[in-house]
Amino acid sequence: MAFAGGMSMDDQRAFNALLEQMQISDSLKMYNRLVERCFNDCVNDFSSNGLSRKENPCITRCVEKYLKSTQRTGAKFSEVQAAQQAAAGR
Amino acid sequence: MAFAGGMSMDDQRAFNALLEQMQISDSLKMYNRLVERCFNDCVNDFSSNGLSRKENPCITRCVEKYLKSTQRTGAKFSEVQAAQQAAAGR
Amino acid sequence: MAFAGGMSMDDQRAFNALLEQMQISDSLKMYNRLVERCFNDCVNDFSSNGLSRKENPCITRCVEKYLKSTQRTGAKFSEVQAAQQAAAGR
Amino acid sequence: MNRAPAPGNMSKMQAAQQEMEAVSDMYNKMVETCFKKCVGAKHSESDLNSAEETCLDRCVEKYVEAHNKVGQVMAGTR
Amino acid sequence: MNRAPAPGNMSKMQAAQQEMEAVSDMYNKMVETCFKKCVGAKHSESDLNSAEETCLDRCVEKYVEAHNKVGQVMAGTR
Amino acid sequence: MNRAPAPGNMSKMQAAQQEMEAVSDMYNKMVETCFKKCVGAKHSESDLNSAEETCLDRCVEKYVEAHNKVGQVMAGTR
Repeated sequence: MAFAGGMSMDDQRAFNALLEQMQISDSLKMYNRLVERCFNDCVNDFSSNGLSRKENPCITRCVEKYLKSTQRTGAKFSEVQAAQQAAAGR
Repeated sequence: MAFAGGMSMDDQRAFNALLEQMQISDSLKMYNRLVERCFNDCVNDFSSNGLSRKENPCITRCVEKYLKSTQRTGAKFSEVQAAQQAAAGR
Repeated sequence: MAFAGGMSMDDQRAFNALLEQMQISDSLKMYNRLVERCFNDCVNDFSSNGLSRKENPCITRCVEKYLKSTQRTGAKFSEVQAAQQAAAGR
Repeated sequence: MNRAPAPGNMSKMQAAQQEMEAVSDMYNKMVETCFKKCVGAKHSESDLNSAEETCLDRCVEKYVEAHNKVGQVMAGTR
Repeated sequence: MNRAPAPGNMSKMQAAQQEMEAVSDMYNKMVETCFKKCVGAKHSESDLNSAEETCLDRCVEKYVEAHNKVGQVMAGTR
Repeated sequence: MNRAPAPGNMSKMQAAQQEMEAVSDMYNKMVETCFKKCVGAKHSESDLNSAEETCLDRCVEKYVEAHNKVGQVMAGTR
């Protein structure tokens, strides 16, 4: 990305630190959203303690499907962005 | 607003910079929420590529309606706030 | 919590200030979520001005129930966390 | 010669920032909620009709009323 | 004489802040989710009944269990 | 001898940060939206089938198209 263009070395270093922090914070939030979604989709029975024999594998499948879905979505998004930038001529 | 009362000149300047940054960040998030809402309401068919002839004008109308709605809501909110502050006697 | 381990006095002080700020910001957001939820659940009629005689007590009950619910959830969460840390042997 | 803001001012700025963020968060939730309750998801028109406009105005009034009421209930002064 | 925190400490504080924010974000999502699943949207009472209380307790336990399980699946150790 | 970044650079960094946060916020909303529209809530399989994959690809394309379109409408250049 062209974000960091025209910065001094010191600023670039600070910018990279910021970038890293944002990525960690982003992935922690993604983890929490993933838990929320799979819990919501898979767990609806509170008549007994602990995840049931139906809920447990549902969560596993949900997580795996979600991760594959994010991967595919991310790859496609990069592709579309690259095509846009090529079309814009830079 | 009475927020910045009792600050030094330096602090007021820093506060104004902060205020400006918050407004930019707020309007970028508003833009993203608008896209999410209008996409959700207007796009439900993934049997072909690109926005369809039905989806395209739906998004236009959705955006225009949403912007008018935010304007009206904002104006009314200011009115209600002003009435409250007048009633509180300041 | 073991978060602040290994910090200098200065850093601990800065950390506590940060902690306090996060708690204030968290409770303000909680307040807003509570308003949003109880408004959503209780207010659905816009044929006249002002909260109706049905909506008003509904909001009161909703708030009271939500607060009791957060209390219970928080207490249980602490219990579960403590059990986990005991099981992990620290 | 410390040029950093005095602690009192610092916290004044932080308090102001937090108040603004809280108002902005409340406002954004209100806009979303009232749009959903009053306008819906159809979008066959690009203008608000007068029923939607009246609904939005009342929704804002009621939302602020509810916001104040929640504070009263939380303070135990209902 | 640099009075700023050493880089190591700085990142320790940032890591602590991020961990706290993550726990708080998780906790808030859990509160919302369990309220929706166990209490619903009726509000005809201002007290939790005992069925709702039991449901909330189990919901918290299951949520934490699910949280841990997601980590295991992501680490490929299911 | 002021070692703080010059105002111009400072705002360059802040602008970069805000642009990144906006892209990340948009991306996260897109991932959630397309997952809900294309994959649903059943989870009887742990693999995406080919219909879901095609749907996700088209959803991303349409989402970016919608994102651009919203900007055009807001700029009054529809």
